[in-house]
Amino acid sequence: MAGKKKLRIQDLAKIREKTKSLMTIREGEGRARVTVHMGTCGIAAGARDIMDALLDEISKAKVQDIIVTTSGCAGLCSAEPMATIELKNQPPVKYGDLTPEKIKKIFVQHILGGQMVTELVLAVGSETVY
Amino acid sequence: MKHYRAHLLVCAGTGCVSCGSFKIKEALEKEIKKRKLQDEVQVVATGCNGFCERGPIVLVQPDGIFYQLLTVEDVPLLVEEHLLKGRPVKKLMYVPPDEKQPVPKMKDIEFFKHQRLIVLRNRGRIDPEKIEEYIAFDGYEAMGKALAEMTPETIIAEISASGLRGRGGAGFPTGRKWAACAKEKRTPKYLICNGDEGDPGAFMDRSVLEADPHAVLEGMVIGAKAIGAVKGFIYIRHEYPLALKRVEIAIAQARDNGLLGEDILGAGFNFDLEIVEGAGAFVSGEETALIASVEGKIAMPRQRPPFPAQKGLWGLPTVINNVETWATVPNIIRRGADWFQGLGTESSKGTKIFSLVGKINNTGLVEVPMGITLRDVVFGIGGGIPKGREFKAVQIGGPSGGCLPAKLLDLPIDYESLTAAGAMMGSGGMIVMDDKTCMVDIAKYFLNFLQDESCGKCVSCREGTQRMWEIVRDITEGKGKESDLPLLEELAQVCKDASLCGLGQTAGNPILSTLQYFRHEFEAHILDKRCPAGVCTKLIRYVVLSEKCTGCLSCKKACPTEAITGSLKEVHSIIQTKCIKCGACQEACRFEAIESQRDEAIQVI
Amino acid sequence: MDTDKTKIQSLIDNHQGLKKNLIAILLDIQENFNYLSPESLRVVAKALDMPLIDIFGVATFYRAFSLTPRGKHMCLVCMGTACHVRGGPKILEEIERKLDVAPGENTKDGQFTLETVACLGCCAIGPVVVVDGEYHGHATIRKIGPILAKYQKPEAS
Amino acid sequence: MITFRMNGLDVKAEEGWSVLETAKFYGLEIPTLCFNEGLTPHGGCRLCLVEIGEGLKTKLVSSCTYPAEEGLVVRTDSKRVWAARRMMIELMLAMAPGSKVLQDMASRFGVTQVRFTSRNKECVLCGLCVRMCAEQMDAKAIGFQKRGLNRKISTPFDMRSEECRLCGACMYICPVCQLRCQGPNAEGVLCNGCLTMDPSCLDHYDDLQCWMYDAGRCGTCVREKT
Repeated sequence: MAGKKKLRIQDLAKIREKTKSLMTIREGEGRARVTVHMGTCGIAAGARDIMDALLDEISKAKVQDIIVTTSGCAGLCSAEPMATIELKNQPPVKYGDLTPEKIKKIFVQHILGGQMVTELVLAVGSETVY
Repeated sequence: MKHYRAHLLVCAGTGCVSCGSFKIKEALEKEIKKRKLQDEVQVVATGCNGFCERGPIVLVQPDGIFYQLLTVEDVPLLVEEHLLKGRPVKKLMYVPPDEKQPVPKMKDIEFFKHQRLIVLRNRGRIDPEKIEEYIAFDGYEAMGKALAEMTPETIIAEISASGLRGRGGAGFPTGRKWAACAKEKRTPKYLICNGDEGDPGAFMDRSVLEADPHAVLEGMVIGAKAIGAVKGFIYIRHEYPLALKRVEIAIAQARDNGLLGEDILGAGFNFDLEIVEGAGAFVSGEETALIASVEGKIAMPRQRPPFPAQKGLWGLPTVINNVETWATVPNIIRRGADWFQGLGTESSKGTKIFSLVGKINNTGLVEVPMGITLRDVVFGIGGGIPKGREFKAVQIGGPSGGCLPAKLLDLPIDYESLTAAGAMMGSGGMIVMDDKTCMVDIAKYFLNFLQDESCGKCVSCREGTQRMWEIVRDITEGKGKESDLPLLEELAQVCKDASLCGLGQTAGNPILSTLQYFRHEFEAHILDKRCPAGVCTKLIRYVVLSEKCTGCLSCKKACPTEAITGSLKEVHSIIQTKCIKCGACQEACRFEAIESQRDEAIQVI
Repeated sequence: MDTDKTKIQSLIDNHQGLKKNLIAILLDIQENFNYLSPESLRVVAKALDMPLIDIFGVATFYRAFSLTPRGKHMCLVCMGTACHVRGGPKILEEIERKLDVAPGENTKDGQFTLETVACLGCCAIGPVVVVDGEYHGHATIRKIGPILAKYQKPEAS
Repeated sequence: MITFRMNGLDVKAEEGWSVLETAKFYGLEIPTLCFNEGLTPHGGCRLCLVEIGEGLKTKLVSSCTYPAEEGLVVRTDSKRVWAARRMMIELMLAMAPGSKVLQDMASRFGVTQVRFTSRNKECVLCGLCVRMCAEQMDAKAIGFQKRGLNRKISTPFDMRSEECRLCGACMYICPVCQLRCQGPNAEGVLCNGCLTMDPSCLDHYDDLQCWMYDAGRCGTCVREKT
């Protein structure tokens, strides 16, 4: 660490900007919450790939106040892999039969853009995570 | 820094570390790697969470799920179920006493619900060994503001306006202390952070230093600018190795980043810090004694005036504040005096940290607004007394404080109310006692502590505490006389009046308050020769309750002196002449069949 | 011994040989040698150019220092208020009985030193016994035997 | 010049004077034990206590270490001061009943009982010898050790000190060694052979009313010895 560049006052704000979004997760808050269903059925149907694709997109887009969690089997094994998107102050939206491509589209259009990808939606506002 | 979908916040305060939280962290990391989740899940060691009773603790964010009393064996299950399959593990969650359903989320647990975190705002949230994480949560913002936009006068005005009072015990207005030192012409000036937390049963400072060391550093830089100090010392007792280590790391990181040393943040201000390790003496907590200790001498208090603000370290102007006070400062500068003013009561502003310990369900560290009642703390946050026993007293303020009885449970917690009731805010130790605690024994305990910790300079304190201890010891051994109580009161009063420093001046409090509220217990010991709580060994006798005894032999096996007779499935009995009253039988009995009999007088030969 | 003297001198040098660092120097000597020998105090006095009696005063004032060698295992019993109300004194008595030693003393075989401490700040797990830095929380009279036995074991060769 | 009030009188003190020095200058007697003019004040024996402040917020301080301050209000012989002083004498007598200085002091302040078991340590830890050795003899052979109950004055390791020149100054200044009271017999620690003063005025007033300060030798206010 020795010989490191000394910080200036304006640098503090920059560090804060950069790290704060990474840390919001510690407070359980964020603009969107994505739940990837990871029951045995979900994993078998490829939920891991969905998760990887999603995390990949998130870091590429450099928007980091998005919370990604997992849940157990949602009871609709035939539609796995599934994911639920909850935007702040909006009812949860459930997507089914996902592929990495589909989740990318959902990410761009729904999570970032705020527009539901209607053709992929399974249900709206039905259930919560717990 | 990387984006992780889940953060596992492992509590690494001393309480949890003592219960093996580092082993839990290791196991978690290993298991996560095994499950190939290392790129998705981050394991973070944080400072003390506060809920020490339930350690080791892991908080899973963003879900907010609170896992407690973990063992290494629980880890694979936790990782597989929660992190892989997304199913929170019920059996590792907190279940409130007298209830069956677990409370999964931290924010719903009674212990956390009623707290107001200001000084402890980063506890259990950041890794105290990473400066970036402190900065992420607005860290060093107040310092930047103070250095770039404020003058020493405006800083002092802000602190004065906030109404902040010293959190070390006496409650002296911080702004006034700073102003007095700023006024002094002589240089160099010094700052000291008093982290010699000697009160037994209190660990607020330790926790702040461990959980958020940068907050203390930031507060001190702001203070340095206010009074024009060039150098500061953080005094930490050597019994706190973890706190020492964390502060050392914090100072090094701050220096590396230009937040300490020369030309801080490019604002042209110089200030540096040094750690001083205490060597174990309660009296070092007194400010003049602490100064002597920093100078490498015997921690012996001296007469004030002159006050340290005028003549402190090496005879130069010095400001000494407690850890909690320093950690409060950045919050005030960042959020403004008005905001701080809005918290607490008329004369006591802000929040205070208490360590809630003893006979209480939720042992731990709590931060609450001033003015909250004792009842809210003990029963609301603390969850009441274990095993449904009766509340007897709460001891506040450490050896300088007093014991308050049940009838004062609705007393608001602020500096004046506590002092009026015969206790003291002190540094914030709160020890809860139930009906199995003997108040005479507690008085003896504190006097023993004080007579050992007295530096020995003043006759009143050295001899006074010793004589009081001797008298109370005799009372607990059944050798008390009626004339003892007025003599104790006289001694306590003189010790308070005549001693030089805070230690002696408050040494009478524990005895005066117990005499005031629990005189009947002293009288029972003196007149009836019995200990109503069943604690004082010389005044009790262990007996087997025949209706409860199942004849299981456990007590017989536990007895070191073969004082218990009886065979299997036969009611046991204790041969009193052989009994050494060690209490092993009572501990061994699963049926509560052994009582320390206390209703009948014991003849002392 | 000369090697000891060199070591002590290097500890003093670590603290720039400053008088104000006396306590820190003594803490380091205590940690390295397990006690403060008369010889070490004389070396410190000479190096810091201080009267021996002043150093002696500091060395006997603070609890962290011991002027006699300590035993192989350090057994610390917390006497904090929280531990006290939860039965700490009974734990201490049991250890005194088991080891036949009073607080502040070494056992006859030199295996253990028994010390009490005012508070370790981990009140939630009281009563607490610490042996060689290892914490044993929620101590009971019956747990004492097994805890001590763990350290009493003859050295495995 | 600093002006303050002492026992109702306006007094003037030089910068740097203590309250005790000012009192001495004005001929007001304040008892001392650990104080000696040639040595730095210690403030340990707590006999020279005086009450400072006004109204409800008064406190006791040792006058030997308390600096004369502008506007200070001092009472040297209030009821509270006397109560504390008497207790100090009682506590110290239980430590060193052989000291004539202390026995005389007990008689003077009407201490008629010692309610504590005698420790008879032959030392009240006033530290006069320590300061004498260090400040006047420049030897630093003896000093305070340990704390609390175990506090004592000795040489390092309790052995003959290389610094000690056997000058005897420590014994000369010791309030226990210098004169032995012949009074106390085996039964008790208190002599009271010279009991002279038990001022009856303190029962009625908050401050001692006597200006003689001479152990009540005038006899007017002294009660019958009980």
